[in-house]
Amino acid sequence: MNLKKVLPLKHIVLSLLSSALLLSVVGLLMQVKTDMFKNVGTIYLNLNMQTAAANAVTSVVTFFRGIDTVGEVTVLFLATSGVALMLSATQRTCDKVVKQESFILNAGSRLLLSVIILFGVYIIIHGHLSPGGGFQGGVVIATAFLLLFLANPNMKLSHGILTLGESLSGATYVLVVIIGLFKMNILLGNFLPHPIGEIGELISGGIIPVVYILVGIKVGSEMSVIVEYFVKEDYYKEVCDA
Amino acid sequence: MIFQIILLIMLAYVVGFIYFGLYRNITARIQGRYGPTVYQSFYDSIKLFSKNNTVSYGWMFYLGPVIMATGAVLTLVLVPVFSDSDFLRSVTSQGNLFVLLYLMVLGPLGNALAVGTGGNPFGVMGVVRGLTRLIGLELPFYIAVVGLIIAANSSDIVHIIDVQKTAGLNIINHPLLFIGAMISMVGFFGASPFDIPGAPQEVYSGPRTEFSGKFLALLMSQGSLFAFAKLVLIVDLFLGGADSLVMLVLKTFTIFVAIIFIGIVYGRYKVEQAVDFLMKLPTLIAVLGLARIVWFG
Amino acid sequence: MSLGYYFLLPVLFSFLTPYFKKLGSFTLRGSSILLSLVLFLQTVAYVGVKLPQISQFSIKPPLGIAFILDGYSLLFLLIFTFSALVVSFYMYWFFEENSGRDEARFYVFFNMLIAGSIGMILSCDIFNLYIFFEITGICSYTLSAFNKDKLGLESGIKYLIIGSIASIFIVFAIMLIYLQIGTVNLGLIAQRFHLIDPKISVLIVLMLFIGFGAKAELFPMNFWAPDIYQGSISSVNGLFSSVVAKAYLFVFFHLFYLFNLGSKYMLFVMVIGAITFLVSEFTALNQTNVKRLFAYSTLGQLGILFMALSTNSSQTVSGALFHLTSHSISKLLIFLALGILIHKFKSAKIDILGNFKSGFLTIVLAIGFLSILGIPPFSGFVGKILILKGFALSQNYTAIAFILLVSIVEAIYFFRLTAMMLDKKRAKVTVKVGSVNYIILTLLAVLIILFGVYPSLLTHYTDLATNALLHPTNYLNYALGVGL
Amino acid sequence: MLDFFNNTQTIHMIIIIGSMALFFIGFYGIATQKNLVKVLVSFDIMESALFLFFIGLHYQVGLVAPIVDKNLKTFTSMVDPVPQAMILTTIVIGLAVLALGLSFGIEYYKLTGRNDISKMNELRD
Amino acid sequence: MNSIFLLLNLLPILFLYQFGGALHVSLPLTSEFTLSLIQTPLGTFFAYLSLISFLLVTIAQKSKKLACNYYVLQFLLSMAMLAIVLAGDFITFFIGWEIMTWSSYFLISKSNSIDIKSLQKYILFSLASAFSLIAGIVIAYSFAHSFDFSVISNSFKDMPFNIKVALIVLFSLSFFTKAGVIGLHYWVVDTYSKAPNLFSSILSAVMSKMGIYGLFLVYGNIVGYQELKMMFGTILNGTDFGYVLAWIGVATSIIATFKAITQDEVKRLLAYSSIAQLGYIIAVIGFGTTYGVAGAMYHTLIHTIIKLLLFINVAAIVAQTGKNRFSQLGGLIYRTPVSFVMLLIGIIGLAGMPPLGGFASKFMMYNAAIDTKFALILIGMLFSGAASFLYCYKLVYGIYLGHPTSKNLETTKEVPISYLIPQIILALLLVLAGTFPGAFIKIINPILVEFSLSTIPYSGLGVMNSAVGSFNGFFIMSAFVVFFVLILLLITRIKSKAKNNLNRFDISYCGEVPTQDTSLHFGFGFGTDLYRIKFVNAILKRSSSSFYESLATQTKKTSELFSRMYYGNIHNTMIIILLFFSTLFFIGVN
Repeated sequence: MNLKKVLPLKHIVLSLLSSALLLSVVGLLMQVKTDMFKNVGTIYLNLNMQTAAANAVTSVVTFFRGIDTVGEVTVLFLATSGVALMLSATQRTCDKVVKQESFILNAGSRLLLSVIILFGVYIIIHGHLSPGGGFQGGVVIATAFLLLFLANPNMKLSHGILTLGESLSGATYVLVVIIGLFKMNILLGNFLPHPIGEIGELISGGIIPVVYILVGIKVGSEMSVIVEYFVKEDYYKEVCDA
Repeated sequence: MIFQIILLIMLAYVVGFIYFGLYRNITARIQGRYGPTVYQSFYDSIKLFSKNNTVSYGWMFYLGPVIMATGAVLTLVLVPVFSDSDFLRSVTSQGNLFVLLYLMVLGPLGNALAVGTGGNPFGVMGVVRGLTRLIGLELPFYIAVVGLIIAANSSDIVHIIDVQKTAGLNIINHPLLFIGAMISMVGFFGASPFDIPGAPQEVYSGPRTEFSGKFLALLMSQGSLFAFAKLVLIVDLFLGGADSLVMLVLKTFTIFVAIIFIGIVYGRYKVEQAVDFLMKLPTLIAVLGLARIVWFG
Repeated sequence: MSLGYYFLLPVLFSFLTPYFKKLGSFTLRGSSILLSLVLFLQTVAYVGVKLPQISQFSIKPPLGIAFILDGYSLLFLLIFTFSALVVSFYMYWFFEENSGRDEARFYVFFNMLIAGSIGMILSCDIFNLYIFFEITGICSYTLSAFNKDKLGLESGIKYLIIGSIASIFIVFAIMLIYLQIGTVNLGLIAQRFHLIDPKISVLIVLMLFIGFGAKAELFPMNFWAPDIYQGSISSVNGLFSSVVAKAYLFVFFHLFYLFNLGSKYMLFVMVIGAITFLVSEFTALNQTNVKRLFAYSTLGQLGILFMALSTNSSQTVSGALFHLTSHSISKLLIFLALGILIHKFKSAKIDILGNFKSGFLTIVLAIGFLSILGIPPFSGFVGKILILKGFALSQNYTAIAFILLVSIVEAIYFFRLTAMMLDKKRAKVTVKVGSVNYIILTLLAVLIILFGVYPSLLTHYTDLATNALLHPTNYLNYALGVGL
Repeated sequence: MLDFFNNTQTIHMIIIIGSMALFFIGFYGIATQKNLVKVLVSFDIMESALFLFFIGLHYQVGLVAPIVDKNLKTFTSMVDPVPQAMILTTIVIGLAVLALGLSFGIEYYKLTGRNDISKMNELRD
Repeated sequence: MNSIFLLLNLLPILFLYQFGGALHVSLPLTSEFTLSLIQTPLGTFFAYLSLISFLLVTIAQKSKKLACNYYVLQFLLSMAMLAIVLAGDFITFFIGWEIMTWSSYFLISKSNSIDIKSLQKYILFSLASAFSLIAGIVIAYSFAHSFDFSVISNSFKDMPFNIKVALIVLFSLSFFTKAGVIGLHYWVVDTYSKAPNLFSSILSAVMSKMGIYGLFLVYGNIVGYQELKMMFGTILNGTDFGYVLAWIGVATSIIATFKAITQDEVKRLLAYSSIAQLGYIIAVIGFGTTYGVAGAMYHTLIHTIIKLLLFINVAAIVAQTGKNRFSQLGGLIYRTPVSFVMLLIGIIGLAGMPPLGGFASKFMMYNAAIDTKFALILIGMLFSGAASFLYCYKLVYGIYLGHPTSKNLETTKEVPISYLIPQIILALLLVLAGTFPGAFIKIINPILVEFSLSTIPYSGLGVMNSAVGSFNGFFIMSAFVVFFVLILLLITRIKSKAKNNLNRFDISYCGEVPTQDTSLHFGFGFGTDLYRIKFVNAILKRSSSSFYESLATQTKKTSELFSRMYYGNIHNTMIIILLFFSTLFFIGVN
């Protein structure tokens, strides 16, 4: 009898340690007083009338902490590049075509595609008005392509268009940031007229919806690329192994 | 001065050879032989000077004995012979005890070079033995000399002699040093148990193997000069020097006889035994004497 | 001229890279060099300008995020942009020799690595800093896996795992900070940090320590570091050693002094630094792979820097910053020169690399080695003596003895390498150095000597940096938006 | 009974306990699991726990989402939008790292057929 | 190339001469460091010593085809040494010291016989020396707040006692390593013997003297002999400190002498001899008396001359024959007679025999020991001196005397003139130093004033005065020459038929007739029988190498132990990080 298997000492010790840590951290956090200082968020809420975006989270994401979002988009872009770097080379070498799985599945998914994309676009465009925004919408768009891939393994995305969308939206986003410097003497300044209409209307909030649309395009194309690579990875593995 | 030097050399030459003859004679008598006459060595040297030289190995072989003789002569003139006279005082004052200590080695070095040039294995063997012996042999003597220098606070021999006039003879004041120095002296005179370099029974003549004719004569002559100089030095250091020729001969002869008697009694050490021995008892004795001077003087 | 360009221009470049790629590899390489050159020139233009400089995003701090350039970050900015410039020239040669690599993506990650590192040192908002931390991280993971062979991927995975742990701790810390202080602006955090519950503050500091310490390769958390160096290409090693590690170190001490932690923490960091130094230098002795060897050497030097920077004495800190600069240059030189050799021999084993024959490479490598060892008249000496002098002034003889003793261990392997280079008995293979590399390496070597014989060139900036680090009043004012 | 749960203190307590429990499950996971995918999942669990923790602690009874609409014309008595914005960013970053990690893992698995992180030891002297 | 660097080497000499003791430059390096050069009598002495040595060695290098970088490094080395001896503050000193270290390292590495182990030994000991030096420097700085010699010297009295001791120990360790005190000499022999042959002369003659200069600087200038006396108290007529140092020096001298005797490689013998001779200097350097300083100084000069002479001589022979062992050489006397005479003069000087300079310096040192009543020290020195005759003879015999051991030795030609010129100059210097020892008193007196010691009375060029006796070098030399000539004349007057050009096989050889194949070069390996003497055996069988080897092994083991941690298991690394976090958490929070 293997004693090590019966008594996985490492696991026991680590679980005990985790529990001990859990208890003490919880004990510590219970004492936390959260209202010592006024949160910066409340100030943002007060300022939010000026930005004229109905969704305060959106104005924080795209405007008050807008550079975070630039970074975030960059992170996603880098991850996509990384995934592409890792997975693209092997996929090119294995270029077989497999049999169509099912016509109904294919047709149904195509039917659903437009609906899902439309929904994604709606989420993106209404990012400054309702919950949602560029990221969320982008991911929704990517799920449409996921569906497509699941239905039709031979499906291929046009990388040219995706890259174009991705690059242009990204570059425009950066340009928007820089234009702020020239127009408002502050980077990412809200140089577009705002509030143009009532808060809660579609065209309001200056650059905020513009930024979110750009983000949406970028995230949508990037996530689609990621999805394609991962889905196809699995698929090609099976094909190549066979 | 030149006259005095010549006189001194002649004196040393004669006395040295006579002592050497006496040495052979006394040894023989103790060993129950008759031995040669006292003047035999003297005659030998004269004879050798006039004999043909059969062998030469180039100029270094030629110069070696000359260097050795030069060292001996230089040593001789730098040792004050008479304590209260101005005899060669202007010469001896140019050197000191340390000069003498090192001059005593210069001569053998010259010889060793000549021997090396000759390339005879036995000669080299003798040289090597002699040099190895030196490690131990000089030690008690050095200690004694250092002790005396520190006691007198001077390395000037004349000063050491002068000190003995007031403070008493060093042999009485520092007997341990004297014993140490005497043991070394036995070796310096090539007497048993330290007669390792020559070692007549084993290597048939040690360093002198290849020498003959005038070179051998020169080596013999310088040997007697050197022996005389060493005796005078011991007399100067321990017996307060000699103020007249008679005293000089008396004192040197006493020392000489003492050395002979020590030498005859013992058999020869091997070289490492000799060094080992010399580093133990004589050194210890001398160091004790020295410690007395340094810490309690 | 705005600080934001340090981040925005590389981002713009990266987004547009697919189109540069289509215009041909020359354009791609050229544009990357141009980008590095522009950023470097911009940094040079900041030299002599009244500091600190600020560049705001969207809204005035403390509400908004801003990039603030003070003396401390200027020094690092100079190092980073200079390293980037040098490496981008070097990569021109590299891709000439190794065609068929995914050049465009490399330049994306390379430029974003620099941009992320610069972002970390410029940002005055800790959450923003975290994002740059992640950008740098992702670029480092991918760059270490860039070879896409077993070793590369292994190092990428390892780096990614460590990076994830670090980022989780940092996120946790940031969340606790926001919960307690209500903001993530560094100025306000610094102002209010001592007011919060000491137990929570310990937890926050601890988590930041683990997060940044693990990335800055401190002792019990640096077992992964040599693997990363071994798995990646040597110009990337140079960047890791002279840019990335330094950026994490920057943040570590920036926060350390902004939060104004007590002497207990200082002693702790000093001890940890000392252990890092000791263990790394001893471990380096046993290496046969040259990349691992210099990875350990980097760890060791970081150990010294941690020891010296945690003293809160301006003398020592100034010396440490000098040493840091000189170490960055030297390590860049060494890794780039080794890159040429590794390319030639297709191996990183010391025994094989020792067979090269090139007077030029021998000289520049020797200069690099001597500089790192702190031997005059090279720049490392000035750094080391300044550090020792600082310790001497605070009468910390233990640290002096420790540094000197371990330095001897360091000397063992450095001079083993030197002796191997000089060994005439080896079967020698002549290595030719291309003109671009010739210029780059000569430039680096000249800089090492220049800073060694005329340290005033650099001490001015290290003194500025020290002042800014230890007395961050101006920085805090800007971060709080006072007087903007 | 419902009143008891409709209390900010109580909600915070539950969230702390729950999220931290989740966090340390992830902690235990990364400490014990050797499969790369499981490790990455553990990281995600830890991150999720943090999101929960952060968002949860900024909820207070009576506050609503920070969005104005026809009924609510001013930005008052709303929850803090900053944590939500931060979490949004962190989620995306987590996603990016996860994707990258998985792609590394896939590629590594293709080359070696292994996904046990404790057996990744080709990088050694 | 050679001529250019010859001129370059000449320049600083002229430069120094031009300034004539008034050189004072300071160059701000940073706001904190200033490089300053000050010409003191002590520094000037060492500066000329090193510069002239370099000049002579460069002359000797004429016949070797050396690359430009060799000369550049050598020139750099000479400049570094100049910086050391003219330094007015510790930073300049240290920079010079380190440049000296690495430039010599690269020069040594240019040798064909060097191996990595020896190079490692050299550089690690040098760096240990440098690091010990820098430790001392910064500790001094922590009290004086300046690197300037004079400031540190002034504030030295106010330092706590343990700091004073620490400073003295650190500085001494550093300089002892350079000078090769026993125990710290592990690198010396390998380095000297494996370095390029001509460069060995620089190593032994000049570089080791930088250690001596450092000791003078620290004991004489920085600490001050008066302060040393006050710090440690007195024993007999000298200081406790001097006594301890003297024993270190004497032990070095004796042990190295015996080690030298047993060597077979020529340069190893010279290396050990160098250690032994520096042992004398170290023995008297701490006395703090006029004659101690003078003796050390004089022996520094003489040893430089002798070792340059001997190493150049040996280098020439090695270059000419390609052999570097006594067992492979021999019988060269009539092939290379000039070299032989030069070596002969060298070893007479080395053995310290009267007509030459070697005696004068030894006399000075012995007198210093008598002055302080350190009798056992003196005996130790005398003993080691006596033993040194063995290796002196071995040196001359093994190379030039006896029989040639191989065919090509019988056809060897005289060494090139460029080797001989420096040797002749040095031999002349040695003869002059022995003939006019009084001239040295003139050189030494300003240095004694610098150390605030009483000066030595000067009474003529030929006379060497001391507290306990004097001798007239001029007289002894002339007497020697006169007697030599007279006896030579006498012996040549005696006509005898001497067969010159005798075949070397015509020797008495136990009745055998030796032939070409008979091995006749006996005695080159003497000294090996010294193992049979208990005392000497005790010295010879011990070696510092076992200590350092075990140190190296321990280091390697530690390294392996630490390497195991970097095994590369990321899973364990994660666990360690988490455990580290937990530990710190529990410690920090509770």
